[in-house]
Amino acid sequence: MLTATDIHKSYSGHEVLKGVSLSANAGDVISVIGASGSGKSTFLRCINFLERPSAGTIAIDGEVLATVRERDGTLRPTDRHQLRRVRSKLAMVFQNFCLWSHMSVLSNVMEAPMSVLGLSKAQAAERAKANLAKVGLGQAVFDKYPAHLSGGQQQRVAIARALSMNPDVMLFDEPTSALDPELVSEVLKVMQVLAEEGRTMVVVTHEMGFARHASSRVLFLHEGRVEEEGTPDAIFKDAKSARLQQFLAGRLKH
Amino acid sequence: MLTATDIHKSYSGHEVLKGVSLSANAGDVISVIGASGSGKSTFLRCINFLERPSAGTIAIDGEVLATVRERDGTLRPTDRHQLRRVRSKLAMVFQNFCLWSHMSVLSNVMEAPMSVLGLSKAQAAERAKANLAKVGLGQAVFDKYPAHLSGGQQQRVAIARALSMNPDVMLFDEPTSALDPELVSEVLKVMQVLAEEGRTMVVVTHEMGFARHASSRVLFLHEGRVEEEGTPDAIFKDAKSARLQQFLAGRLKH
Amino acid sequence: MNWDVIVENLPLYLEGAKLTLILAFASLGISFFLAIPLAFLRNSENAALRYTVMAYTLVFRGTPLLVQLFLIYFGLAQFGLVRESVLWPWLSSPMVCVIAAFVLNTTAYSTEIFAGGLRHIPVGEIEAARAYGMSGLVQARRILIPAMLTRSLPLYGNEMIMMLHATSLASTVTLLEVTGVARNITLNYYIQFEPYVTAAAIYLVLTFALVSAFQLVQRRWAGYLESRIG
Amino acid sequence: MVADYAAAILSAGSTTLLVAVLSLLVATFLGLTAAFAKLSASSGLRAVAGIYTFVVRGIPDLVIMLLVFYSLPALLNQWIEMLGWDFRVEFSPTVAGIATLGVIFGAYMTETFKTALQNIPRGQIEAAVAYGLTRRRMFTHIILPQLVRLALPGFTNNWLVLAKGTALVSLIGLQDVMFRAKGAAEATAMPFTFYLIAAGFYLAVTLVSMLLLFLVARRFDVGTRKVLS
Amino acid sequence: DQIKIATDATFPPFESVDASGKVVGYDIELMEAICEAAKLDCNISNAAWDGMIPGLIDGKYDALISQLTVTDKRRQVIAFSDIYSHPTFRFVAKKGAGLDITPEGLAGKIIAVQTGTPMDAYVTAHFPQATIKRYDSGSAPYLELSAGRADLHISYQAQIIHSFLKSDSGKDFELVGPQLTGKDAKEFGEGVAIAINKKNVALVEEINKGLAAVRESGKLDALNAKYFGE
Ligand SMILES: Nc1ncnc2c1ncn2[C@@H]1O[C@H](COP(=O)(O)OP(=O)(O)OP(=O)(O)O)[C@@H](O)[C@H]1O
Ligand SMILES: Nc1ncnc2c1ncn2[C@@H]1O[C@H](COP(=O)(O)OP(=O)(O)OP(=O)(O)O)[C@@H](O)[C@H]1O
Ligand SMILES: [Mg+2]
Ligand SMILES: [Mg+2]
Repeated sequence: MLTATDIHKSYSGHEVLKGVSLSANAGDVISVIGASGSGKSTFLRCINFLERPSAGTIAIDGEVLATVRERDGTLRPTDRHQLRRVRSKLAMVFQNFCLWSHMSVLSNVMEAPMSVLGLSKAQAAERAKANLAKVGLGQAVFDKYPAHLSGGQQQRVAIARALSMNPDVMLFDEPTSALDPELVSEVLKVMQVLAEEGRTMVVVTHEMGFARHASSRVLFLHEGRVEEEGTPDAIFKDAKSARLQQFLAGRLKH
Repeated sequence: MLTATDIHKSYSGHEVLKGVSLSANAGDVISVIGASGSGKSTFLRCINFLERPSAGTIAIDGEVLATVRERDGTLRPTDRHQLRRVRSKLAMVFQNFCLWSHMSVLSNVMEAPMSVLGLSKAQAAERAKANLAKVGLGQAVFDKYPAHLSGGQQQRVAIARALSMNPDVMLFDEPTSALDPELVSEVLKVMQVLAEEGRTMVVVTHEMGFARHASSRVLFLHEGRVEEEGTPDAIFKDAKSARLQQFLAGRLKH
Repeated sequence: MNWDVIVENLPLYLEGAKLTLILAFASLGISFFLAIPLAFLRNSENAALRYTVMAYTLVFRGTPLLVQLFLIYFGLAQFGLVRESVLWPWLSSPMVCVIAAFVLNTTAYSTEIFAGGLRHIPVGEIEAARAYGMSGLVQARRILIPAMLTRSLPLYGNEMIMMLHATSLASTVTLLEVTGVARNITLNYYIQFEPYVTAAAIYLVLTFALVSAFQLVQRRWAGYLESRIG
Repeated sequence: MVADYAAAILSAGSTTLLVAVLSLLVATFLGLTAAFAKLSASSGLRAVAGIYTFVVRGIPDLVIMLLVFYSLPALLNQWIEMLGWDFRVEFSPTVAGIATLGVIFGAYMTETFKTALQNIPRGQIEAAVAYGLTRRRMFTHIILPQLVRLALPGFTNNWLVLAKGTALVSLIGLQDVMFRAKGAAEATAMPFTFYLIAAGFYLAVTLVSMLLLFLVARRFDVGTRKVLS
Repeated sequence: DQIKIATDATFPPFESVDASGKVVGYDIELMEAICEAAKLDCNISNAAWDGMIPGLIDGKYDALISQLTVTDKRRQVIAFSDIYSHPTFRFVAKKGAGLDITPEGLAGKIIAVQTGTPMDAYVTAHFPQATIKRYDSGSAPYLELSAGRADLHISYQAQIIHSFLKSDSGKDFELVGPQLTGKDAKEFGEGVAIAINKKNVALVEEINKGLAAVRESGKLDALNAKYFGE
């Protein structure tokens, strides 16, 4: 469904990703873990071209995104329409929610389906309400503005916004790390439900509980490389590399 | 050395402190613990009249602070000079450090001894350097501005600033709660050293480890009252009130 | 092109530039010391004081400087009482009137800028000063005023540039600063391009010098506000 | 007679307001253009916009006005004559006034809009990119509404300064409030009276604008939260 | 084509702005009569004094009527119509000031004049020891005179009498010194005429024709009587 092959990325000479690959089939939930600065976010952002990688290919449903190398060494997508189509199939959920602050909750969820997928207002509203219900938000919040919601509610709206694109793959970048500890669980619960529903998801996370219990595969990134990859059991019970063992030991102490 | 007797405080009709007393002898380290909103900060701020209590007396070294009741029901100190003298004996360390951001580290520590105690520039500098050394900060930070230091360094500067007043009693209001977990320990270490040196300290804290191991007495506040008071052992191993047991149970789970 | 005329009159421009600088710095210098106490009154707990200062800044920020200048220079002379008063020897001088108008105007702006800076000082820093037993005067002198001024620097820098430019209005009441010199040349030589372009160039140079000096000050005194960690 | 002159002064208020409003439109347009230029990836555009704001903000308003009204046409006409063409450029005081105030305040607006653009949370724009919104849709639906809210305080301030700045147009002979006040002051030898009337007019414009813009700001503040102290 | 004619309407009774903002006065009526006689479509507008002659040179205006005296310096850059009047110039000062109108007598005295006028040129040349204050408008010197900021003002005798001495604010003032004309000092020029762009020879002729017609028809005498007759 989604394959990213040998992604490289440099920031002004410094190589942050040194060839990271990932392939997700329908229904896969892939957790990406790793120390801060290991390149997790950069990798995720390269997948939908929020950052331009310096090498590698992205394919979705077998369609390879056409790119050309720019003079500054980055890959530029050549076909705007293809890029938009691909992006609309990859719905991203951000760490800081990034809801549009001047729009009500309902408008936030309706905006992209209307303007990108071309849904009518009524269709978009129907879909938005269904998805808000799925993340546990009712009528009461429809007309509120993001700033008037708790962090957990905001992140659930952001998930509903992503769901409303009917995406092939959902990308999560540390969706709970900007939340107060009490609010983390409400978002994790929603994600767990999505995982059980068979959604294809790529999740960058620091929540080892989620990685362990909800994902089908785990990628451990270290200094821009996939250091280890496997089932949750293989990763958490049977870590091979010294780095992963060290990382897990540090993590679990917390 | 310091006695606060039957301190009351209301905010627009709502009584936040309902008669809290505390007496600290030379060398005492008193930890004040309690749930959020129980009135710990308010009590500490009443001690040096950053808030005006509605009733009660503060005495330091046997000298009672003269006050008069205002029309709005608060106590106003009648003698400015006495108030200033008392405050200079009670050095406060704030949760958010509250260093003067337009002054270098050295100036921050030298300022009050010069302008309040009347030390010469040379004397103040000497004292400042000694106290900065005591909290583990060397020459390298002297000319930096607070904004260019880590939180732990800032709090240590704030402690040095308090120490430089040669105060009779040091007041701490959750000195570590604005710090990242990694930085907490460096500040706690400094406080532990001060406690062992025999400084008189009143410490509002959420760090049960500190309360347990470094203090000579613990006060448990609950809804504006001293619910329980005693040695660390009596409080932590042998809690009497149900409230305290509940508080400790909740706390320790964390 | 008639650049000979300009070259011939360069000494006049120099005199003009001198007057421009005198007017700007005299006005800014006086207003600086008025605006500091006014900024405190602007934030005073006493509502009467607060509103009085607010009314003053509103009126002087709400009307054009040119009107203020004409009111003081031409307007006051309408009243016999003023003309016979002891102040008249002063008020009859265009220099005094111009500086008075400029000071009243820029003080209003500076007061608001400083008052804003004062409000932006973190409460904790003020509480810390109180908690260490500093007297009100010491707090003001050592903590509040330095923090207020450094926080106001960027806006105050703009105000200084605006004031430098506002001096061009002095030409309307016979003072021959840079713009006045340029106007006089147009009147005597019937050319319009060269004199004003020369004036513009002089202002650009003066502004550039002021901005550069200001950046130095900013770096030296307000560096602490930049690049905060976190 | 005082009443006649007072009426004449106030009736010129429409001229003053017209000049002010039209200049505001010019300034807004220039400001937006230059703000985007300053934030663009092209170093050429950035340089042009940078020179524009630097030069305009480095020269007094009055001098710019005299340059535009007197020097610029003089220069252009010399060139035109040299080329042997048979027409001439000239600005009426109204056009020169509007153009100058527009150009001057366009530079101030540039800074206002630039800061506002920079203050739109990057993540919200990234979210729009990530969901595949077209550039135009992103501009009209995500950037513009936030820009309006963020730029409003600075915009308000610029407008207040601009409204007063129109007084300078009297110095190149446009019959605005200030010009009439000057005429009345000199004709009747009662300068205080008539300049005070002019001052009252400008103060009223300021107060009414402040009130209106306060109402507008409240309208656009939906969805923001006051920071609790 | 419409003929664009400019005037500096700060010089009553020759040209000024009435309460409704219209330009009125002797010169305006004269110009209208000339245009009518010469069948010219004229548009008379108010312009700032400092931009008028350069504006004419540049072609912004086709002609100027503003009590402009014909001088050699002006003839170098602009053309003039036939002269239509020979003004008398006088000083005006406070009643009983006892001023001695000689270069030594006026040493240190303040003389107010409109910039760039023949009067300006005259006092500049003949009273080097006096302080000369220059204004952009013809009316401002009177404000200064009644305010006491200036000791003397020099202008057209008719203007002084009709716009100042007859008014309320002029009642404490009187004409002083000798009556001066172009014969007394070359700075005063040959007389007053309409200024026209040098290149526009045709317009000079048309205006001269119109002026002659107005003179012959007795309209000029009627105007003189209306404005200056006793
Ligand atoms: N825009 C940028 N310019 C330069 N370097 C960058 C940029 N963005 C990221 N980096 C660098 O790339 C490396 C990887 O960053 P990335 O954000 O992908 O890490 P991460 O694994 O997501 O870490 P975290 O868990 O802290 O979010 C870091 O060293 C970071 O400093
Ligand atoms: N300025 C104030 N105005 C009104 N109420 C206040 C004010 N300051 C504190 N309170 C109230 O007083 C009560 C006690 O507050 P206080 O800050 O002393 O609690 P605390 O024990 O320090 O809590 P925490 O652990 O969260 O710091 C709270 O209910 C608080 O809402
Ligand atoms: Mg990251
Ligand atoms: Mg507290």
